[in-house]
Amino acid sequence: MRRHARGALVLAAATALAGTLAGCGPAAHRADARGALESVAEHLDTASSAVATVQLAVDQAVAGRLPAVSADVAASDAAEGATDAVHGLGTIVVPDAAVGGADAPALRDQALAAAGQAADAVAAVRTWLDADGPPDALLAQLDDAAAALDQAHGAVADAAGIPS
Amino acid sequence: MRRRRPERWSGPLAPEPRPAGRVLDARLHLLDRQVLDDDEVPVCTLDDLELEPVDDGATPGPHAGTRPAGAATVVVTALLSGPVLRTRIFGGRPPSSRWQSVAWRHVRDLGTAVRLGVRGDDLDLTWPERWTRDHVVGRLPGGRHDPEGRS
Amino acid sequence: MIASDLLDVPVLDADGTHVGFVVDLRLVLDGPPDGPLARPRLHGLVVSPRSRSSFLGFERSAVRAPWPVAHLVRRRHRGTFLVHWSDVASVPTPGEAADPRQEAAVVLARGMTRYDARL
Amino acid sequence: MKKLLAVALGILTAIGGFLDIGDLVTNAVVGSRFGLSLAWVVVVGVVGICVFAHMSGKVAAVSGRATFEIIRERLGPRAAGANLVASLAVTVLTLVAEVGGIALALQLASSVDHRLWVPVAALAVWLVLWRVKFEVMENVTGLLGLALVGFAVAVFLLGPDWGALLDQALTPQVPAAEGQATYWYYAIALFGAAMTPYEVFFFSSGGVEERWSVKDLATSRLNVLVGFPLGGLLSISIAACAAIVLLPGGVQVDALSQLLLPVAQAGGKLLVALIIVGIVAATFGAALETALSTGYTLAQYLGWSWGKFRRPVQAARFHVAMIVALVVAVGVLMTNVDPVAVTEYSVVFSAVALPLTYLPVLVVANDPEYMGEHVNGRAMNLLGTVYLVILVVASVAAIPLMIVTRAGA
Repeated sequence: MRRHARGALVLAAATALAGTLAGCGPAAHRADARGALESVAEHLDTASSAVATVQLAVDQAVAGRLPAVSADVAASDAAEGATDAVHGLGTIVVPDAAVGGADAPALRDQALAAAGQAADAVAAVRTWLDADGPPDALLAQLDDAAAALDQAHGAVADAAGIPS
Repeated sequence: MRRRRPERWSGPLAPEPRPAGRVLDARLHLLDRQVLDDDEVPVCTLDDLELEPVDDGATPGPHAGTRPAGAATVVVTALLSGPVLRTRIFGGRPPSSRWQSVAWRHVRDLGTAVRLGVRGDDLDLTWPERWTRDHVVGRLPGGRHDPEGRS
Repeated sequence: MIASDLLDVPVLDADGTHVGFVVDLRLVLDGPPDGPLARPRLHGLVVSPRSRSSFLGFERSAVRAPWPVAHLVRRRHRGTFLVHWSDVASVPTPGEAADPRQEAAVVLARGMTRYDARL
Repeated sequence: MKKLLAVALGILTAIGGFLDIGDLVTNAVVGSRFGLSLAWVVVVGVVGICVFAHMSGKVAAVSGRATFEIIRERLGPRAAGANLVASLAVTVLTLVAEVGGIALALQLASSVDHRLWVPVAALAVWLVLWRVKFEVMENVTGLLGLALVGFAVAVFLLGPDWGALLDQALTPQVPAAEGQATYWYYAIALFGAAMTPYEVFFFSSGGVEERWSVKDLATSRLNVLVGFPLGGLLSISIAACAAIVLLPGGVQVDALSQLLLPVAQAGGKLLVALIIVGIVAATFGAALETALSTGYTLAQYLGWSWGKFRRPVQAARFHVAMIVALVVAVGVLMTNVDPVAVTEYSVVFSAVALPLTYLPVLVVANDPEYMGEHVNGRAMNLLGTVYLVILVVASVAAIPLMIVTRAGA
């Protein structure tokens, strides 16, 4: 009885540890090129989400519906997300191989460029919130970044065979 | 150590004649119940019971001689708490010098909780509560403030 | 002696056959008066043939609900009986490991009676 | 007004359980990824928590015994000890997240970095635990937490395609972009969040704090029937807001600030302000609930004197336990951990501890020694037993699903 209890305890601890590792561990270490591209697509999704968030925030701040302080917090959270995506993409090692007829390292570089553009655009939102000028240039910059992300995501998804 | 599966008994069980006093099962009705003092303040959880043989002059049972204590009647003399909890969980047995007990004569009522007829502060086993009160909580500002507004 | 010296301990009959485990101690409040209540006298041991766990107590009460839980516990404790203290021949001596390979056990007297354990 | 205050305990319990920081974000995540296709889980969870909170409240009112005393008494020291360790881990993790959540919510209104708000938030929580009367505490936080009704208002103001929303909710389908395992992982997370054990610890102990007796059974039932369905309704409203605004926009929710976007679109600055007040009150209430639950579970397992109705010196170890929990919370938050991520794990772990909490409640609610004539009826037992089976399934499936889906990634 006591022995069973101890066994169960050890098992529970091991499961919890494995769960934590699986949950928090680096998801980026995937050996093959296809797996690496899947990770690239995930980071691109994160960056797109950050851009979409600030687009909504800017629209509503312009319309006078969202207080400036709250918009600033949303923008800074989004900036954190976009920067994380850039860092994540930077650490992915893509094997020098062709996947789905496309050059995998080149796809990674395209993704990195798009994410970098997105991070810049999101960061620009905070400056704009402080300066409070007309939003047209900013919105155009965000649209461009979103388009670049879409394009990169499309290319990666085609190559890796993920539904986009 | 693995033990052989106990043999199944298929014979009938004798009906138990109802004893004269109130009947309680230790684990079912006493162990792990909350112990409250005279003012309904929790004192401890009932972690174990102290059992002692008594020589009350009753005729010893037919097998009394082989029993280690040598007496036929065993009674509960005290409620135990404290270190006996650790050993109930992890096994082993603390030396009797470390048992923290409340004598049975302080028990006033048995129900969904065990009620004592004395104040918890007068019992030895509440020393950790008193220590925490005197050295930590009582020294923080407002520690003696009554949240319900009774003076 | 403390209650946990007896609880969960294997029970052997006079021939050394394993008959179960002590799952509870039956107490009766008819001892000498001691404070507001009489002293509880150790009346007997509740022995379950299969399991050391008995926390829910369904096998000894008339409660039949919730049905699946009550049913499972009763099944697991089928054959639970009460043995009077006077039918107990020996109990393990606390602190004295007789033989480390042999688990301490309660030994019942020859000709002991199995009583119905219901409360 | 009197009637409203009488249900304050239920409202605070439900807001602390359903709308704490983790649930706010989890519901928005679910809405932005799965639309309303998981709304049924919230309904299942609400019924379950109503069943067991009602039973534990009834036991507390009739016998005066709070839930963890019963767990210890029925399961014995070993199994109850295992439950204590698991429940404490979940409760303290949640407390960490709530203190962080108060700070995040204050950041939304002030744009002062949330790390600076953490010690302030913890100190405020402690002062309330230390000084404020239980009834005042529950009435104020419960009433202010009602500001979250703003989410339901926002759904109406957004003027969604009701037919499509109902269709998502009534004929649930796993969205094409998500896997089956991820869907069920979030189902268990939502179910675990709805039925977190600290809700019944808090609710039953709160009944003892308010000195409920047999004549308060109606109050207890009213608390359950008003509080938890309200909590569930607001959870679904949050998911709906996210499904209407964030899902089409391609926004994946990972921060509290994103919750404000649908609200701003629906009701402008006024509604945003109302929601921020509600979030501060809800996370504050949840922090109080989890801090108190830490003290309640430890004290009830070990037989210490407890309760906010006593002077702190008369429940010394109980108060020290809560102080230690708050200090731990501040310490953990100072390591810069993301409070939102913390609760996402804690709700899944809480799913694992569920059966050991609810089995003793169900058993004691049937014990005439405790309940007299107020033992459970047939329907209640049927529901309780069905839920016990669901709880066991969820608790077995929780950790494997978490590993397979990499925590819902």
